[in-house]
Amino acid sequence: MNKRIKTEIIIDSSKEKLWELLTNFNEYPHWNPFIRSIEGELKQGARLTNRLQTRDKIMVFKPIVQEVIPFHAFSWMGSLWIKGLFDGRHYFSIEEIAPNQVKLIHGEDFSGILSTAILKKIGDATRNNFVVMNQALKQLAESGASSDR
Amino acid sequence: MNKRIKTEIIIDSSKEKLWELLTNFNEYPHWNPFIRSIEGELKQGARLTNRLQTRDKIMVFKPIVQEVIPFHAFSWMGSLWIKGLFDGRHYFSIEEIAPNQVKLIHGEDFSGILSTAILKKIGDATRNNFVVMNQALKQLAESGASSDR
Amino acid sequence: MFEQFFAFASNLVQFTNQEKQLIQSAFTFRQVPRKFRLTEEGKIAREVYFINKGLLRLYYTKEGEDITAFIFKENLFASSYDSFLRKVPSIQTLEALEDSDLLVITYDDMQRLYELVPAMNTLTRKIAEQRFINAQLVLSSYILDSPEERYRKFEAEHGDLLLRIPHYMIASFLGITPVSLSRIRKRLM
Amino acid sequence: MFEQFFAFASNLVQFTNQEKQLIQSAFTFRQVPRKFRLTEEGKIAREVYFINKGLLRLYYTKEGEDITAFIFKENLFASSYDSFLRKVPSIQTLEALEDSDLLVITYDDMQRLYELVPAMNTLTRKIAEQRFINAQLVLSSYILDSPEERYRKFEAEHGDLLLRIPHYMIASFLGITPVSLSRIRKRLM
Repeated sequence: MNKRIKTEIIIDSSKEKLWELLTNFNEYPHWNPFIRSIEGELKQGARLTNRLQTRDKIMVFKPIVQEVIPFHAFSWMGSLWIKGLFDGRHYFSIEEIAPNQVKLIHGEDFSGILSTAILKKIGDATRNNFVVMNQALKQLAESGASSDR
Repeated sequence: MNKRIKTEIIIDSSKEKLWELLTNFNEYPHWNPFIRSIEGELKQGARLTNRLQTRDKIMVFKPIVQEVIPFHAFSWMGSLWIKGLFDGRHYFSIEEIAPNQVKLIHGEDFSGILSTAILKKIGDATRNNFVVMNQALKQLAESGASSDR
Repeated sequence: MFEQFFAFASNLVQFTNQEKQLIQSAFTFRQVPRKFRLTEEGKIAREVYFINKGLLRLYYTKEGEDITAFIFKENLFASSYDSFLRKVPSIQTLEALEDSDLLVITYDDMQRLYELVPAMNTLTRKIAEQRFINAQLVLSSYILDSPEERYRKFEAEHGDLLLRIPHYMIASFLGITPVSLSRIRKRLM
Repeated sequence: MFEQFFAFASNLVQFTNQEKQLIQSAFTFRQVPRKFRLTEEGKIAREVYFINKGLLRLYYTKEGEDITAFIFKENLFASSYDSFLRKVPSIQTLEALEDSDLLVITYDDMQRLYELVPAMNTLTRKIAEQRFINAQLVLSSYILDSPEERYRKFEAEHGDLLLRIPHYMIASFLGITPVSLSRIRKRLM
């Protein structure tokens, strides 16, 4: 079993609407308590600049987009310092349950020689950050605020 | 948990009658398919000469009586060749369940450096012999044949 | 999210830190709203749920009416376990009665966890024993007690549930009609 | 005497030879006659029984009548398990319906065996899962099926028991009167 964090939340929203909210990085600073901002293009191979809120400070990561399947999933791959120490594949995926209900899957698979030690320290906090973001996204999607750009 | 064999059988008999049948060694050749004969006195410290039926031959053991509690229990301690290799404390115990029903407990506790290896070979056969004797004793006790000496 | 699970488990079995990491990787944290169905009647239940927060109800449907088989609350493992174990279509529905926070594990991950973390066998054995005791008490109460006694026992053990769920669900769980339940409650107040 | 137990267990778990010896030392082989009571209502059940041969019946007594809770046959573990696990007086009686050959283990020896032979946890877990499935099927049948359907299912699964035990015991196990059972049987023949 690989080291992983996997969180899910049920959201009353169409998958199209949720996809729009989730991929509209420009709006992140307005609602996202975890990923405070993303610069870059959501396109396979592109490099992003992500500012993540941890307990006491903002950390900057520069992962590379791995995969984009419109209205369904996207992921990026990032490393701490250099590849092989602590690498993470961060992913979002949307599953339709009913015409206006979806399951958001938000997780990260970890590898690298330091991953066990680092996860022991920050695993719980990281999972918690994922959940905080999931809940904020659910609130945004269900609040009735239009997502029309 | 020590190495042990423990078998039990419920017999419709008074404990006095069963005690008589079980300690009347002179009668063993007539009914006992496992312990074919016992010579010696049932008294603490006495040496017995027991002839045991194994699959294909009669084995002779010369154990020493350990303990005798009239109408309740007796035991003897024997060794294969010399003490410390394969020692066994063979015991019988009678528990009254109702005025005319008892539980016979018939077992042996093993010790010695060869006990694991030897029991692996003969454990099942030995247990089977205990059970065969238990059943014969039950039949004898319940058959209505008088036990008056 | 796992503090609660590990606090609960620590009463039954000791996990090493490495084992805890394996467990954390095997479970998914899922938040579901009230009325969400985790297992549908007729479909195979592929997951088991540890309840961090919330209530799940397992029920049968017979001639359009539902009959409560069990109500799971915090610190219990819930599932349509028969369907889960045998991989056959469930004859029950498992539904959230409140917004619920769950730790979810699939059948395959569970089997892998039994291999990697042998103490999980001990945990499941002990949980199964507890569950057996409870089931036995419920069944015995069905056979030996009057409806009123059954209600008293339920109230003594699960008084909190009387405030959290509709009483008709409790009535069917106790095997009495909603009208009788309401009469019994009035008599006892 | 243990061949049967190990054959049964080998479907669920692998024991080493050393573990087998520990198990053989932990269990007592006991032969009991028909009608012998292994657990009395009101007394603590201190043992669990693996049935090599024979039948054991677990029953409640209510107003002088007995109500069959379960009938255990060969290759099952039987006990008043709630009393055994919690060390409280049993509310059921466990009685042999036939001359029976049993492998017996006490509570304390069982705990020691869990320590010495960790695979025993896996075995008990898997047995508990099987038992859960069966209990679930019985309970579901109670809720969803007609008496006739319940009888049909019992016959399909345990047809041998119809020849081995008095039918009034089966009737109370199926939750129907002996008269109804006999009517159902006539109708189906």
